Amino acid sequence: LDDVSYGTNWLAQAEHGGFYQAVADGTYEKYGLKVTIVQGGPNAANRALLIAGKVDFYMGGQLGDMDGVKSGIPMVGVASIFQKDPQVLMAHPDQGIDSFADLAKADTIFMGNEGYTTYFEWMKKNYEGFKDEQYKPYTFNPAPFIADPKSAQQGYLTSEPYEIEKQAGWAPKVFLLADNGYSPYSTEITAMQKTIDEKPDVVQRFVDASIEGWYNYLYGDNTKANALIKKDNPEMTDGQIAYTIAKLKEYGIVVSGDAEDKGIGCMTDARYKTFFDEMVQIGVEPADLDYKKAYTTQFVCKKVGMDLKK
Amino acid sequence: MATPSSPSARPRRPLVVMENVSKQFSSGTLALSDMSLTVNAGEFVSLLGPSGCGKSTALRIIAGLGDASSGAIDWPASRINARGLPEGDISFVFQEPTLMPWQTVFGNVHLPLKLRGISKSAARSDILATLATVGLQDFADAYPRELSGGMKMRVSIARALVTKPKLLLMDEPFAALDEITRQKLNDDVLRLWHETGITVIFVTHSVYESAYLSNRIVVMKARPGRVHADMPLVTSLSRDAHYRTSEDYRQACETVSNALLEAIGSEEH
Amino acid sequence: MATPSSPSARPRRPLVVMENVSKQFSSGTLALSDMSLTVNAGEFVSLLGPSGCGKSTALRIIAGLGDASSGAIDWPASRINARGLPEGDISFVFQEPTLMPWQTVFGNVHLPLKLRGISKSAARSDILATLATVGLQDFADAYPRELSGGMKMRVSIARALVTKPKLLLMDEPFAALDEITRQKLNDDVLRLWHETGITVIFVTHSVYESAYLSNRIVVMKARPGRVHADMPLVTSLSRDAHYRTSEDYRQACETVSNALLEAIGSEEH
Amino acid sequence: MADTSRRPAPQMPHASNRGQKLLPIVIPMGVVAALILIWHVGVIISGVPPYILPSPLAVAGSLYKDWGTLAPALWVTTKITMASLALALIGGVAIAIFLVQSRWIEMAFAPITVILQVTPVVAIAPLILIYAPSTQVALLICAFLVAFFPILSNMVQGLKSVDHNLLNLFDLYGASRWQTLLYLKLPASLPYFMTGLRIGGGLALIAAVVAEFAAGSAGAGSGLAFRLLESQYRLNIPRLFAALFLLSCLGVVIFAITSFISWLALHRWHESSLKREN
Amino acid sequence: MADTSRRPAPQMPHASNRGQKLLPIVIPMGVVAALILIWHVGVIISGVPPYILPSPLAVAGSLYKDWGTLAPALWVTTKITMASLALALIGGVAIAIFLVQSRWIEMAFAPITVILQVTPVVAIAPLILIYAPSTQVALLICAFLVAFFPILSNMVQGLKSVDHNLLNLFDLYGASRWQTLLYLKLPASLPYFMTGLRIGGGLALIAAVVAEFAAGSAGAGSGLAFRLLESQYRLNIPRLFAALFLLSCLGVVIFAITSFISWLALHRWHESSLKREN
Ligand SMILES: Nc1ncnc2c1ncn2[C@@H]1O[C@H](COP(=O)(O)OP(=O)(O)OP(=O)(O)O)[C@@H](O)[C@H]1O
Ligand SMILES: Nc1ncnc2c1ncn2[C@@H]1O[C@H](COP(=O)(O)OP(=O)(O)OP(=O)(O)O)[C@@H](O)[C@H]1O
Ligand SMILES: [Mg+2]
Ligand SMILES: [Mg+2]
Repeated sequence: LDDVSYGTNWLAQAEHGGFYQAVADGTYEKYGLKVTIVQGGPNAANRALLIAGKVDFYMGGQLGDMDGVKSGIPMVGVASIFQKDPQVLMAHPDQGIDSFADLAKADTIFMGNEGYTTYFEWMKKNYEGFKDEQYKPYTFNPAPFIADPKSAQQGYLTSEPYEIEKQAGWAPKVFLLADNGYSPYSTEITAMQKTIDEKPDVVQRFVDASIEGWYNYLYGDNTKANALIKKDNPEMTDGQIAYTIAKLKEYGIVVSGDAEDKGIGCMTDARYKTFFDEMVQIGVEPADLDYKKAYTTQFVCKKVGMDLKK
Repeated sequence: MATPSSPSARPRRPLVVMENVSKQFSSGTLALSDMSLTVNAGEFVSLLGPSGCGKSTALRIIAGLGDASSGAIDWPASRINARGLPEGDISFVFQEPTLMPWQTVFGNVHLPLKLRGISKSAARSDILATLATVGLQDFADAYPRELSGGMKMRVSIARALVTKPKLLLMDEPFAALDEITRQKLNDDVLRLWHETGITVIFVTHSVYESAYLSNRIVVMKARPGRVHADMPLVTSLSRDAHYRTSEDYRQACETVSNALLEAIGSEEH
Repeated sequence: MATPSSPSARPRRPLVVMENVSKQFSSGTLALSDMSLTVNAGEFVSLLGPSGCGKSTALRIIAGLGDASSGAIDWPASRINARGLPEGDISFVFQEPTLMPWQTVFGNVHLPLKLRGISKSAARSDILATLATVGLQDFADAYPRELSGGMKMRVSIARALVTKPKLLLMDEPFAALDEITRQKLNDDVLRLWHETGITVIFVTHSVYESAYLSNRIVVMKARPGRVHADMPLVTSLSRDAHYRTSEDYRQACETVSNALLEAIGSEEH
Repeated sequence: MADTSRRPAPQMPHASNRGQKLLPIVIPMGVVAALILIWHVGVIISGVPPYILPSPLAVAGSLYKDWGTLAPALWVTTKITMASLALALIGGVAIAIFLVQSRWIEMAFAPITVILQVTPVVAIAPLILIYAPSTQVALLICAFLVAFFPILSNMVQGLKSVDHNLLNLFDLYGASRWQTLLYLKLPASLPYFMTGLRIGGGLALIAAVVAEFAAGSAGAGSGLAFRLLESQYRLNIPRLFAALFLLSCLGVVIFAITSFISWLALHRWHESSLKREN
Repeated sequence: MADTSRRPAPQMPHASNRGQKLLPIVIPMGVVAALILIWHVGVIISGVPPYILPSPLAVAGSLYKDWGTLAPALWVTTKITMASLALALIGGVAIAIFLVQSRWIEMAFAPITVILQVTPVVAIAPLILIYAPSTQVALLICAFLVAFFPILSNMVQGLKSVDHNLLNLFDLYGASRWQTLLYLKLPASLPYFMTGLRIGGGLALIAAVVAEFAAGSAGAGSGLAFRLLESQYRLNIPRLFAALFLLSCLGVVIFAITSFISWLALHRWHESSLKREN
């Protein structure tokens, strides 16, 4: 067995379900891999660990990989489990904010740093009325948003809306950025170029096994994976897991677009370029960036595991 | 108990009365035990006694610094303020110089005046004059750390004198001074006492000094501290260089010495 | 310059030589100017002079504390160590008690022994004996803050004596003590000197004390400090109570007093 | 107009000593209890929703209910705090001793300690994580960086504030550098050190929290900081406040202990802990 | 075996005074320069990739290239630091004075200050954000919470360490509470205050950074902390180090200024800043 470690971007949760599934049901072992999942978390530095070679794969995103190329870091996305980034913006239901564009009417938008420097730039370029004054930092505590009806807040499709509804008793309006034009690849498997060059078969096996894991997780028996998730993250509840899986399916986060016919994880040059061009347009990435170094399609779109989808 | 001469004829009113004052420190040391002492207005009382007998403690209690464990301090003829001290001016020369290290000599002497709201410039001439009395006119701008031991003590004396107090408490003020300076300051204090009629309580180890300066000498006994002998000292001679060679003076010295020897002897054996 | 008697007949070898030592503090004060002084082994030298004339400064420079601005200190007969001090024991009684407030009296006296690696228990009897000499046997466990001014000074004296030093520097050690204790300690130091042949440099303001104790008296002049008179004091009498009433003593006192008056007079006018 | 008056001695100064001994515990508890009451009443009157500011009752409930997760987290945080305090003490004192060896050394190295101090831990945590052999070590390094400076600063000031006369005394008796340090400089700087300790104790706790934020591991072995962030993320505000409450308690306990140590070390001799008797 | 020796006086102690004056600036600069050189050589020899540890040259390049964004951020951070230091000074000293008024007050309120101190700012920042009238105010509150405690602690210890003899003197002369505070307690506690100031200076900078993390402003008005996180997120490691470098510089400058103030206030009289002359 080859030892492989995979650093995620958050605590164990259903959004990582496929990977846990592959660990739990022996798919990785079947592919000759012994996989350790390194949980992320608030402020966790798993990306730095990837760069330093302390983990083999990391749950990256398209923008991050392109930033890597810009900084001369040979990070390469080899698969994108999520076709749509689950990033959302939420608003209070009774404030007359009915479309994404209406968010410009909010007095305040609570966003993390990343959001502010990326999709908020994009929003300012592509929609009318967004301005810097709206930004306030989001520290992963939704209370200020709940307290201020004239505010909006970033969130993760599968998390914040659920918590807010549970706690505050009302369901926020949810706008998926991906459905409104901002759609980077997300929940990628990112590796260093060195790994790809030296152990392409390990990469291929990890990608394939993970994809299988995801099909099994979404469409098969995922109890063992959920048990593993709850073991890694004792706070996780069944309700939350069920909600997440439902939302993943409802919004086609994992299976939509290219993934429908080429399999989970699929990335295409055309779509990659589309997003890159958007970023160039809003000034986040330089036009002369050799963005093709940030990903490779050699490991995906091979219809692996599609037969598992029932 | 020997008295060198009969008590002074003119009646004096008591200024401060210590009544059966005892002082036990929290460490357990009984510094004073049932000490009673009445000091009359206008007296110059010297307090003598073996080292550690409680002289400083007694002085501090009179000044209202540190409460007595039992007994009381009375100021029969004075209106007393919230702190239990008489209105009007008390000055204290502590046994240690007790200067503020962050102030110059001038600033240190200015302190009691500053506390009364007198500005530096208004007090300037007074302060400089007092500094001249103690021979420190050239050191007004020096900091305490730049002074010798005797000079520090002289700053402390200047600080006590600058307010022209009505009651002057001095705890071995001249011990660190050379004899010439000491005699000069002896005479200065004596002149002040004569001219202004202030009351002085003066702790010293020098029998000669006490006999030269005071009109009453109190000798204390140690552990626990209490009054051993209380001797008025009356002489018709004026206190000057001649007095030091007079028979009155010699006799006074002898009496005090004997009382002191008694106080210590009765203690040690 | 008067000498009360001819210099001692038996030749002495110089222990320490101050050669044209000047000391200017960074504040600008010239404390010593071209001071030269040779102290022979086995001498008991008293240093007198007006307050602030540089006695303490001179003592400190001899002890290697604070460098001279110019001039040099020689130890002609001693092997000196890295710090420029002779091997063997020097003790210093500073003008201020200089006790460690966090140590008891016992701990403070123990210090110089501790620095030589002698443990508390090994030093115990020596320390208690020395404390008894200064009359503090009952206060071994007290902290400095619980002592009177004189008691603190006595602790400092005990600390200096406990090492049985070969050279003893004392800066007004007895100024804060009552006369009886002072005389007792005078005699103790004198006995020590006689019995062990140590060298003593002794700063005092008391002409009587200097005349009683020393076999050489140096009178300093002030601002800048330098030697004004250097007087050997030879007498055939042994130093005891009788000596104090002797003509030799009276004469010595007078000579010293005159020298002192001269030193101060020439200064002030 | 003479007005006879006397200042009587206070009666029985040592009476009711037993009761007095407990006051330093009873009074702060009372004040804290009062604060909690105000909080409670405030929440009820203002009607602020529990997900913004829960009532003390809700917090107590969460404390009880989640004790199973909070207690181990508290224990983890306590351990990190103690370890980082110990590190900060050793490091702070050692560096301080090194710095005061000479003016040159101080000039040369003081800026480096400042740089260590002001560099935001969150920013260099990834670097530390990469090079530290284990997360635990990385955590301790982070915590140390946060907590050592106050101890260092106080210690430097304390070591430099030694009475020059006593230094002379030690010089005179030929004390070695080491003896002067051990018998003079260290005891003399105790009042400063104790202040540093009191600051350092609180800061070590913060350091443990910050370190966990910055370099913390998740899951079973995580401390209060992580529980806190997690509760916040899950909008479990009562539990967030329960975690905050535990942190505060830990802080107060550390403060009480350090204050007590300080009292023990100083009450026999230093002005700051002495009753004025004369 | 006598061995004649002499201890000559040092020659010309006041010579080359001009050169000496500059040493406190030259030496630390030299040391920092040496460190940078070691860093540079280390990077080259070890071949560590620039995205883990950039060479000083790359950082300098970024500093030059991104000066346009970094300079305003530096200015913002400087302003917040100064404001929070000022707040911490005023607050710390005022609370310290309040606390030492009586043993009761100290017992009752010291725990509250500790609670304020140990409560992690990141955790209560949202609450502060909700109730503070503006982000700017929230920021200052956060920064204050981080920075005030060392100043408070040092000040309390300083105020309590006043020589009892001097207190007696002031009592004797009938000084009012206010006078005793102004003329005795405050000057006497300067050495402690100055230590607090030096710690507080560094901590105010950290506080500004933490506050910006927790409650910060964005965009044009954002400080170094934001730029730092942004660089980290965007993997622009040289710029991250450039921001760190600016933070360090700011910290060292603050330290130098506070040290100089401390020297100004103490060099005439306090042991810690005095040359030993006797
Ligand atoms: N703060 C204190 N705590 C405990 N004991 C003390 C304190 N201050 C003084 N004492 C004790 O009280 C006694 C009297 O002390 P005091 O200072 O009054 O003596 P004194 O007569 O002034 O002596 P001296 O002539 O040496 O100055 C001494 O035995 C001393 O040990
Ligand atoms: N640290 C210092 N800085 C500046 N000047 C000083 C310092 N120490 C002493 N002096 C000055 O040096 C002179 C001599 O001081 P020194 O202490 O030697 O006098 P002294 O003869 O011992 O006096 P005393 O009998 O009063 O103790 C004094 O004028 C004093 O002001
Ligand atoms: Mg006394
Ligand atoms: Mg002197």
